[in-house]
Amino acid sequence: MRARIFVRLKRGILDPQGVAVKRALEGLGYGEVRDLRVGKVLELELEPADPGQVRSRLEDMCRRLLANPVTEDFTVEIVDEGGRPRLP
Amino acid sequence: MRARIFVRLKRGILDPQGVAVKRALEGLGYGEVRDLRVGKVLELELEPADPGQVRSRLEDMCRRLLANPVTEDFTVEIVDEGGRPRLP
Amino acid sequence: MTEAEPKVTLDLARAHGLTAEEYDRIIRILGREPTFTELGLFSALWSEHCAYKHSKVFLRRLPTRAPHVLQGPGENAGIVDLGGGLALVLKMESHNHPSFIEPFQGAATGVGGILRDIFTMGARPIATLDSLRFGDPADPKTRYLIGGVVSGISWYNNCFGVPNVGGEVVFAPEYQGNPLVNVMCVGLVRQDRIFRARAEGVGNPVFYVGAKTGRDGIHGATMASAVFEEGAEERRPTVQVGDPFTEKLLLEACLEAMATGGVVGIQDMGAAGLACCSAEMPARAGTGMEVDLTRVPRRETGMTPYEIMLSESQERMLLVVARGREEEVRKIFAKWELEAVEIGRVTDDGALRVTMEGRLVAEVPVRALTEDAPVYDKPTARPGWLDALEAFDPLCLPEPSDYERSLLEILAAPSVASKQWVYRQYDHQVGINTLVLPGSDAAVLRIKGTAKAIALTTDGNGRYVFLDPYQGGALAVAEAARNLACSGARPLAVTDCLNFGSPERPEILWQFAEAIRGIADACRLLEIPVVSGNVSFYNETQGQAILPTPVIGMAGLLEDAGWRTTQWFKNEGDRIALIGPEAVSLGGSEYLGVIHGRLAGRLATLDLRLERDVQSACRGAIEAGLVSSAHDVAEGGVAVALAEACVSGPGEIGAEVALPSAGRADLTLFGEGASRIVVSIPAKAQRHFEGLMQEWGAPWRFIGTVGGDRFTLKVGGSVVVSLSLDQIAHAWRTGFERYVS
Amino acid sequence: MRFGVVIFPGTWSDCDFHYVIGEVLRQPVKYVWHRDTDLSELDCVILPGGFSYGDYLRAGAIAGRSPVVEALPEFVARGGFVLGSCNGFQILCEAKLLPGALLRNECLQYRCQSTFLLVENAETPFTRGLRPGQVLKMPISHGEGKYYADPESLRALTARNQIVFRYCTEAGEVTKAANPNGSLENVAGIVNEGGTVLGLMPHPERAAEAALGSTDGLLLLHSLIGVLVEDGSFLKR
Ligand SMILES: Nc1ncnc2c1ncn2[C@@H]1O[C@H](COP(=O)(O)OP(=O)(O)O)[C@@H](O)[C@H]1O
Ligand SMILES: [Mg+2]
Repeated sequence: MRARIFVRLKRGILDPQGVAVKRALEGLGYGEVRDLRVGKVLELELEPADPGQVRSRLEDMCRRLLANPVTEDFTVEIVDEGGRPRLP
Repeated sequence: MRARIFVRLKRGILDPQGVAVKRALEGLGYGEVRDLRVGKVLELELEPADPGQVRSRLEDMCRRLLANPVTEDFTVEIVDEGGRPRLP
Repeated sequence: MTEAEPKVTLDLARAHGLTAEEYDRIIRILGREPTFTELGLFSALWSEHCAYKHSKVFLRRLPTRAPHVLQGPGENAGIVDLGGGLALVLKMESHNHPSFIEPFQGAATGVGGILRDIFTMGARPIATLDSLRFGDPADPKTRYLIGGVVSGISWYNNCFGVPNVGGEVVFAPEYQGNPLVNVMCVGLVRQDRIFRARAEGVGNPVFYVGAKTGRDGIHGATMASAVFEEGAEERRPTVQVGDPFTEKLLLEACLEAMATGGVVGIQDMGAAGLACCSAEMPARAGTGMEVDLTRVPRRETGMTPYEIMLSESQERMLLVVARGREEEVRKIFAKWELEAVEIGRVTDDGALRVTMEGRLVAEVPVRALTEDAPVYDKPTARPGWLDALEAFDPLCLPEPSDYERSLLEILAAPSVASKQWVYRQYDHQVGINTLVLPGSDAAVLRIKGTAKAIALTTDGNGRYVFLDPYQGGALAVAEAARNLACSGARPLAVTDCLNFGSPERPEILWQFAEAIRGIADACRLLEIPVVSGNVSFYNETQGQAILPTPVIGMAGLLEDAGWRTTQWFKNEGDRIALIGPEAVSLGGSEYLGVIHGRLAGRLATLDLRLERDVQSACRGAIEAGLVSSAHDVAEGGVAVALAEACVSGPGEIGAEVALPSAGRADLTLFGEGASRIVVSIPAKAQRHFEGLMQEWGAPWRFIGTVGGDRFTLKVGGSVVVSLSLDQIAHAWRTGFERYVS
Repeated sequence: MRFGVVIFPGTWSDCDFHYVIGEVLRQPVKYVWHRDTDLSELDCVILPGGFSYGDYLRAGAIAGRSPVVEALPEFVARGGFVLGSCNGFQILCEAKLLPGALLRNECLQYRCQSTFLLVENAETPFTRGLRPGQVLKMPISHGEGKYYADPESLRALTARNQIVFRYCTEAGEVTKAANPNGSLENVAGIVNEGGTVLGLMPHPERAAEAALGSTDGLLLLHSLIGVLVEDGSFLKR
C-alpha cells in the first residue's frame, strides 16, 4: 500500500526558498511563474490495511512528527500503484 | 493555472533523511511503514496557457534548474483548482 | 479615523496588555481616545520589552561610563574603543519565548535580530555566542528543543556567514517550561563610520529596505512580555520566519550604502517593527516622522495599518537618507537585489504621523511613545524560602563512597560535559580570525592589520543567583572576567541579558534588583563598563519562574595576540599551580546537584579585590610568557577543572595532583568558590612565576605536575582518584551527546 | 598569477580568500561580481565558500546558472584555472564543470571541524608541490558535502586519477571514521579531466597561516603560482 504526504508552509508564512527559486526561474526566462512555494513530500510504502484506517494513522503521524503545526499544513493521499491518488 | 513538480532522489541513492524519519516513526509505534523517502514538491501558480505547452516549459525548468540529473528524478503535474492532477 | 477599525475601549486596551492606568495616561496624552492603530503603537512601545518599565529604575545603577566607551546603553548596541581608530560593537538579546514556541525559527530569528543590532551601527559582525538553558535533559521535549534551537542557530549563523565562537548550555528543571536562548554578537567598525538610530535632518526621506512585510509576529513584543499559560501553543501563528540569505544581502547593502555618506540614520525593524523604528528614531533626534504605509512593500494582501505597523517580519531596516542622495542609495540596494522604498520623511513637529491610502491612521507625539512610557518602581521583597535554603549544610549529607565514580558522574553531567555536539554544527572560523576556537574558557579572535586580539565569553549561573542574587550577579561578572584573564585578555566591556520571572512579583523583582546590585558592584570594582544589554521578564510557566539567570557577555582585549592562552595542559613536566583562595563551598554546587540532587546552601564569599588580584596575577604571568595553560575553576570545583585540562585539548595528557585537605574530600575536590585559576607552567619558569605571584599579592600554591596517561588526585596525602585518561575523556565527551543523539 | 575571487549573493569566504592571496601570498587579486563575464584579465578564478542564493533548492544550484559561471567553460578552454572550495565545489558540480554532485551530509547535520586529507594525485597544477600519500590538515564547514557520482562516473574518475583528495586519519588511513559527511569513497576533492578545475569541500584559505592551526592550504596555492614548496621537490613552471 502506498501513500504520500505533503507538508507545506502555511499560507502567509514566508517561504524564502520559494522566493529565491522563483527569482532564479525569472532570471532563466520563465516569467510565467506567478508564485512558487517549496514543500516536502514523503512517499511511504505501508503494510496493506484498510484505507480509512491507514489515512487516520497517517494523519496521526503528521500531527505527532511529520509536520510542524506552528508553521506547516499537511495533506495525506493514498495512492495506487501508478502513483495516482485514490479518492478518500 | 497551477502545477506541481515533484523532485526526489533517484532510487538507489541512500536517503538518510527518509531513514531517520522512518526510524522515528517506528519509535512512535508506527511499525507499518516499510519504506519512506523524502522529496521536494514545488507548487507553482502560472500564467494561464495551453497545458501541453506549460508541461513542456515545466519540464525544461526541471532539466535546467529544479532537479539535479545526477541525483534526482522529477515529475510534473498540472493540477486543477482543487489540487487534483489533470491527466496529460 | 477609519471605519474598518475596531472601536478602542478599555477592554481592548487590556487585551493589548495595557492597564487601566496606562490607558488613562494615553487618553490624557492624546487628549482623546486613541485609534486602533494608535492603540497598537502604545501597546507595543509601552510593553515591557520595549519600555523597560519595571527594570529602568534598577538598570540605572549599572556603571556605564569609562574613557574607552564610545556608546553606552541607549542605542542598538554598545561601542568601545579598540585603539588605532577601530571600535568594537557588542550586544546580547534573548529570544526565549519564540524559541519555546518554535525552536528552530525562534532561535534563528534571534540570531537574525542581534546581527542587525550590530550592523545597524555600521559594524561588520565578526562573532556570535549563544547562551542556552534547558530543562531536564532526559525529557524528550528537551531533546526536541535543543535539536531545534541548535539547528536554528546553526542555519542562520552559517548561512549569514558569521562565526559562532562560544556560549553555554546549562540544564536545570526550572527551565523545563521556559528555556532560555540568548545570543550575543560583536562587530568591528572604524570609529569614523559609526552610525546611530537617529532621524536627523528635517525633510530627509525615510527609506524602507529589505524583505517585504507580512503578518509575521504581530504582537511578538507583547507576547514576550506575557506570562506563559497552558495553551500557549495556540499563540503559534505569530512566529516569525527567518531568511539569513536576505539578511546577508542586507548587511552588505547597508554597509555599502553607509560608506557613501548618504545615510543619516538607520535602525533595524526588530521587536514591534516599523512602530518601534518610526517612534524611536525621531525621538532620539528630537524630530518627527511621517510615514505612508501605502508604499510599504507587502507580501500579503489586505493588511491593515495596524498590522503593517506592528508586523515583525524579519530582515528589514529603516533608513534616513540625506535629501539628494536617494538615487545612490537605491542603486546599491538594487545591486543586492533588495527593495528600497521611500515611505516617508523626517518632520520638525515631534509627531509620528501615519497615513494609508490618503487617510490619517495615527498621529502621536513620538515622546509619548518613548520617553513618556510608564516607569514603575514596584516593591521588592526577599523571598521567605531563602532562610531554609541558606540554613542547609551540605556537609550533613553522606560523603561519597567512591570519589572516582562521583568525578566521572560530574564530568558526564550534561551541563559540565563537552558541548562539541553543539559547536561543531556552527561555523566558527569564517572570517579567518578565530585563534582560539570554542572549547576553551574564552574564544580569541585576531584583529587583522594589528597585533591585537579580542577575547569573548558569556557566563551566568542561575543556581548561584537563586541562592544569593547579589553574590550570584557579582559572580557572573567575576567569572566572565576570569575567563578572559585565563585567555590572556583584559576586560573591555559587558553586555548583559537579564532573564527573570514576572517583575510583578516582589520576590522576583528582589532577585532582579539584588542581581543588578551584584553586577554593578563587580563591574565597578573590576572597572568594566556595561555598554548594552537586554531584560527578559516573565520567564515563567504556571507560576513557576525560571532560576534567575543574568547572563554576562564580556569582551576583552589582548594587546598582543601572541599572549592568547588555552585551558588544556600541553607539556610533560609542566608544574601545575592553583592561583586563588582556599575557601570553597558545596552550597549551590554542581556536585550537590548531580550527586545529591539538591539546590541549597550558602555560596563561598566572593572577595572582589582578591578576584581582581588573582586575575591580574594570571594575566601578568601570561603576558610574561610563563604560562602553558590557564583554566578557570568553575562548576564541579578543582577536580573537574583539572580533569578538563587533561582531556579538553587536541591531545590528552595526564596529571598528578596533591591537594591540601580542606575538611572533607568532597569539599576539597568539588567545592566551588570564586577567584580560582589552574595554570600550568614550564618547570624552568617556576622562579619567575613565584616572583610574579608575590608581586601581585595573589594567593597561590603548586599542586602538581603534568604528564603520564593517568589522572591522579591526592587529598591530604592519600590517593582519592586515579583514573585513566580514557575513562575521563569518555565521560566528558559523551555526557552531553548521550541525551541528544 | 592574477586571481579573481567571485562574489555571489550569499558568498562569505570571498574576503578570506582575498586576504590570503593578497596579504599572505602577495599575489594580485580582485573581486569578480557574479554578473561579470569578462575574465580575460585573470589566470585563476576562485569560487569561494558560502551560501550562494541561500543554498536554497540545492547548494550551489542557482549560482551554477549565473553569468560568471556560464563564462567559465571558455575561460578554462583558454587555459585558465578554477578553484572551487566548499560552496564553490558545489557550484562547479551543479554547473557540470565537474562530474557528480554534493548531497546533504549523511549525519544530517552541518559540520565545522578539522579534517585530514590524503593527497592522491600530485600531478595537477594545484598539487604538484605535494607528494602522493601526503596528509594535509584543513578544516571543513558545510551541510551538503557528501560527494556522490554514479558507479560509472566514479570508475572513470578513478581511472583518470581525477580524485585528488580523500578524507583520512592523521596517519593517512582512509577510514569510515575519518569521513565527516558520508562522501562516496571518502572523496574530498576532484579535478576535471584537464586537471585545471579543482573542487574540494575543505577550506584551504582557513589553513593558510600558522596562527590559525595549519598552513597546508597554502600548498595548493603555492603549487599553482609555481613557488617552490617543501624541499624543492618540484620544478618551477
Ligand atoms: N540589562 C541591561 N543593561 C544595560 N543596558 C541595557 C540593559 N537592557 C537594555 N539595555 C539597553 O537599553 C537599550 C534598549 O534595549 P533593547 O530594547 O533591548 O534594544 P532593542 O530595541 O535593540 O531590542 C539598549 O541600548 C540596551 O543596550
Ligand atoms: Mg534590537
